[in-house]
Amino acid sequence: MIDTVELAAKSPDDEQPWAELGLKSDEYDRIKSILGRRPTTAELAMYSVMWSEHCSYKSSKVHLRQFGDLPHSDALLVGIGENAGVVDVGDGYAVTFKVESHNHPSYVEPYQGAATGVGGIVRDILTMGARPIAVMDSLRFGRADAPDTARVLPGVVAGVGGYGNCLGLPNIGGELLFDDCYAGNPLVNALCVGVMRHEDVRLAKAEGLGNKVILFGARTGGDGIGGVSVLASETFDEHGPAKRPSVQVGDPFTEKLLIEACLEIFAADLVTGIQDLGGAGLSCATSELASAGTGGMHVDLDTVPLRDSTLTPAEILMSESQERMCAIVEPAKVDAFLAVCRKWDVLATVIGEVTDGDRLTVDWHGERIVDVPPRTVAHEGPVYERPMTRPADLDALQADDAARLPRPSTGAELQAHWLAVVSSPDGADKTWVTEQYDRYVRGNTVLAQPEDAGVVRIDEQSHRGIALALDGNARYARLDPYAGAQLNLAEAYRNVAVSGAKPLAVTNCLNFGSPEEPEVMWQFAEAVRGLADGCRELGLPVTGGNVSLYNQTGDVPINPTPVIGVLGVHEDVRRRIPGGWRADGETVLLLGETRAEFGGSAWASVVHGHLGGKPPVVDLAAERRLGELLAGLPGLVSSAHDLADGGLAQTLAESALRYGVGARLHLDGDLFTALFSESAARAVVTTGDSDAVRTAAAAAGVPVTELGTTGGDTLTVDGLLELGITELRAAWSATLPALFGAPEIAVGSVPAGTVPTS
Amino acid sequence: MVVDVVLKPEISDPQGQAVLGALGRLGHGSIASVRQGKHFVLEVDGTPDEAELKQIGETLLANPVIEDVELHLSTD
Amino acid sequence: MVVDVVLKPEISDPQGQAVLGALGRLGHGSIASVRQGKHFVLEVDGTPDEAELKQIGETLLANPVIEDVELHLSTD
Amino acid sequence: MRIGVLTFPGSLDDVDAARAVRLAGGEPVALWHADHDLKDVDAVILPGGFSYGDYLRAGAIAARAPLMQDVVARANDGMPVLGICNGFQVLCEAGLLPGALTRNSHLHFRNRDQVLTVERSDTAWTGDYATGQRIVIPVKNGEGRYVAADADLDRLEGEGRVVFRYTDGNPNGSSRDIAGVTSENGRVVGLMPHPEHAVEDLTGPSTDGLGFFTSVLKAAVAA
Ligand SMILES: Nc1ncnc2c1ncn2[C@@H]1O[C@H](COP(=O)(O)OP(=O)(O)O)[C@@H](O)[C@H]1O
Ligand SMILES: [Mg+2]
Repeated sequence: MIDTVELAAKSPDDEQPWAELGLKSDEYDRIKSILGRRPTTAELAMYSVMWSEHCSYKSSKVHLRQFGDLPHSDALLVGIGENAGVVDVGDGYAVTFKVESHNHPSYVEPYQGAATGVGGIVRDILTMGARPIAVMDSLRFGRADAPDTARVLPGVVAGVGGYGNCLGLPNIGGELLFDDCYAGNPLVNALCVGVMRHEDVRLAKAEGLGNKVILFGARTGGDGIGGVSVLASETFDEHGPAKRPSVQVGDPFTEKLLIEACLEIFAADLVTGIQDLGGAGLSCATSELASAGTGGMHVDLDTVPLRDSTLTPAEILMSESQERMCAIVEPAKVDAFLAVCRKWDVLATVIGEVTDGDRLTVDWHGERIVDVPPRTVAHEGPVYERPMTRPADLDALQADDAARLPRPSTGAELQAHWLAVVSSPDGADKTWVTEQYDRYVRGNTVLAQPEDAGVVRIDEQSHRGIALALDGNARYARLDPYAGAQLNLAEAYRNVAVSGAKPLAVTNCLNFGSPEEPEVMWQFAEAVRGLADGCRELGLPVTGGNVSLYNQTGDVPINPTPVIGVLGVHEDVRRRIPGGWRADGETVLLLGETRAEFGGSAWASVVHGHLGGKPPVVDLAAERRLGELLAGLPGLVSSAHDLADGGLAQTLAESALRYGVGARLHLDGDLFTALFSESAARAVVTTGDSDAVRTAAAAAGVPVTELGTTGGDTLTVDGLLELGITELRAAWSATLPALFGAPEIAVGSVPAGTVPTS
Repeated sequence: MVVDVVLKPEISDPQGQAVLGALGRLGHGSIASVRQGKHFVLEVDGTPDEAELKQIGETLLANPVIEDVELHLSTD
Repeated sequence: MVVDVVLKPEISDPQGQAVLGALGRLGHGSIASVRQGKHFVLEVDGTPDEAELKQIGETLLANPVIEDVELHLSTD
Repeated sequence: MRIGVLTFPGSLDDVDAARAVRLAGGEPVALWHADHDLKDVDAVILPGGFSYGDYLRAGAIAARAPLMQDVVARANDGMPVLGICNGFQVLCEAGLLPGALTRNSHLHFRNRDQVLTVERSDTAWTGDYATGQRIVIPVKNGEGRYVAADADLDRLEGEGRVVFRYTDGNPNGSSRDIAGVTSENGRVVGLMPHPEHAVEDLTGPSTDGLGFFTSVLKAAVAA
């Protein structure tokens, strides 16, 4: 028996499972007062998914407003609120980019969770009217040698690769880091970037009385039902009730067809509004489209093509089946729209139309099962100002200064610590992961991993291009979330700048524990405040992002992990600066100032298993000076590599290993500080004209230290140590293959149905 | 022992869909549906321990979140 | 109809070997060999035409250069 | 010189193949799988990608596309055809080239810059190389392990139909390090690595791949 609007009005006292659906009693009461009656089952399903933390941002909204309040930026064409922000990158080109999490699904089913994470963010970018041109992935796992990491990591990597490769999107970079805090809660953050002409920007709104609502792409099935409210807002607790939420299965082939069909549809100007179906499926797409438009919307649910005929209307509304989109199309253009879909073998169905008035109505078997004001579903959900407290342990943590840890003193000890840092899972060669990703497809990848930033050409004639980096050091954020978020912003900014690009805009994915814990909420608020203040100081807009809360195992939250993405523009990608040393006899210069800063450092973590003290000082003015200097250096320097985790030791090793060119260096002052401090706003460059670089640096106000000269097959520090490149490479490149390289580890990591591998 | 691993019926099977589409284009219109899974043939030394084999099938060869397992023990 | 496709014995099967390796690591030493193949379940409308099904199995579902096919017709 | 680039649903490197043709001085012509129209091209490239998602077997469904019938017919008359990666898989599935491509021995997709040795410089696609020349071009595949029965491999080797071999490491476990093979008449060539990704210094590891596209311009004239 279907629960209709009529029935709901007549049976106000029927019991409803609002609590099981994740609603609080006051939220349920609010729904009743909005509707003036109890909701129908289908309405309850819609409200519960749309008011979940994942869809409504109810705990984070009050903080995220700070991003919207940043000063106006001329580069920003579309700001926060749409599926992804849009930035002007010059010559009439617009770029849209966004990073999003798929953490919990990836823990449950690593391959599909990661794959559908990529699929989801790609649809967000497509929805803006852009052709997706590249992806990146930022990954966190528990200890590298933990058994569950061996279960999760191979599947996640295969899933990121399986989906992105099959879509024909080059993977141009990302992060792979390990820490105990992610053992029961890995992080999978995926970024997609797309490009279009200014005039091609599309928005998600339903306008125009009588316009048709077309659902296209995959059929709707029973997968991922309740994924939003259940998967994304509950903790994995061994002692709680076993939740085996249904997982979504990705079909990258269908998504590839959807991309091509959409781009043809955009080019022929066949849509007035468009929205992808992600979390909360049709509930989200219809209510958001209707809410953003001027009129209402009516949907006839019987017309939705199903994969499983036994689905209830509420399930159809909640289903998160992948690879679906929803478009608003003028009646006269419907035939042309359907013809493009037929060409690409994409199923497309008219399921409703834009109505006058301001209601979203849904019928099923001729009866009305939904009749709601769409804004109350999509945009006027609950908003919480959650209580916050500074973590009780923070003072003690900050007082436990890493500077007091025993330091290496002899050359042999320094060398051992150097090798330990660069061969640690965080510092080691990531090739085992990144070679599972296609970085060449589309033929425009100028730089990809292991470079600091990915660089993609967007115009083959003018050579205009973009640079992107993703960074998210959670150790710093644990020690000080305000500074940590700024340090991550600074690192991503620096990574883009060392490639020779001009930083332009910011996206972010905020991965935190439960917002219902006041200490987590404080960390979250501090990180947002830090990021907003940092963006203000650097003059960059935040174009969008994603929040992932409830990342915890039992009641232990992950370290706060704000992953920050920075987009930059290259007027001519031929002038990009690569990261590795290629030629002998060039002068190695360190730009920036080194202080004794070890709090949250890779050295403290790897050598002592220690996390304490304060993170490095944030000096965004210095970052800006460094960035502006680097932007003027192409032509003068032949390589540039930033300093971050692992300090100079890590950067020197990576620069030398890239092409197997060593260097002879002499470091003044305290050698340990020189090698392992993680002071920000620094980079190493090599040049054949050090006078010119010094002059430019002096003009920019950036300190320069000469470190030595490239060449030879060792990294030699005068009078102290000598590391053979071969030995260094052996240590650096053995780590991940030893942990994950055996074929038997891959067993079971790729499920039965969906194995695009070629 | 033969172990067949198939996606649970509620999980979408893009491979099966693609095969079905190809069959349609090739004129095999009488095929109404296709599901694709994995097929394992295991040879066991000595007498197989049924419980062990079941555990292998259900935990290693399949992911119970999305897949079902069928075991066919044969003694020959 | 059920169609099982396995690699010909002379073609090496790294997937099966990886499963065998994983089983060994997990202490299932009694498993002597593993081969991994594909498993298709086809539903046919009306009365199946055996010759047609055989052709589908042998020419589309398997690549005769490297794979062997077993067809199991069931009418239920 | 008109060089067709065939797009199947799920083809990905078609834009790259077209660019490579253009950089070599040819005219790329887009071909659509569902048409029966080869548009008067002088040669055809089957590009890389995941036609039909590589579901079932890589290349299996695309090999049965309508336009492939025309490609097979023209190839049998001597039109040059190049299959790159997924295109190679399609050619094997279509019976234009011997052998088959299977899951990599390490079970992973692998993308790396690969050294190849050119074993034959007298095919339609390799005329601008020297026999024995080493080239570096990207390889990227999950099902690139070339296999055939031993007797068939012996016969292929005997007939000199191995065009490329992996050198300094075999990225996928291919039998006898075979990276690419040719038809009896040397007009149809298939290989797993991607020459179209090595045509510009800016975006590739080398420009060693350009030779494929310049070679065919001459070979097609000669035909
Ligand atoms: N999961 C990943 N996906 C793609 N690229 C990655 C991934 N992990 C690391 N990389 C790449 O490896 C390189 C080194 O990583 P990392 O040392 O973390 O860089 P950085 O210190 O600049 O943040 C970078 O180019 C990065 O983009
Ligand atoms: Mg960096």
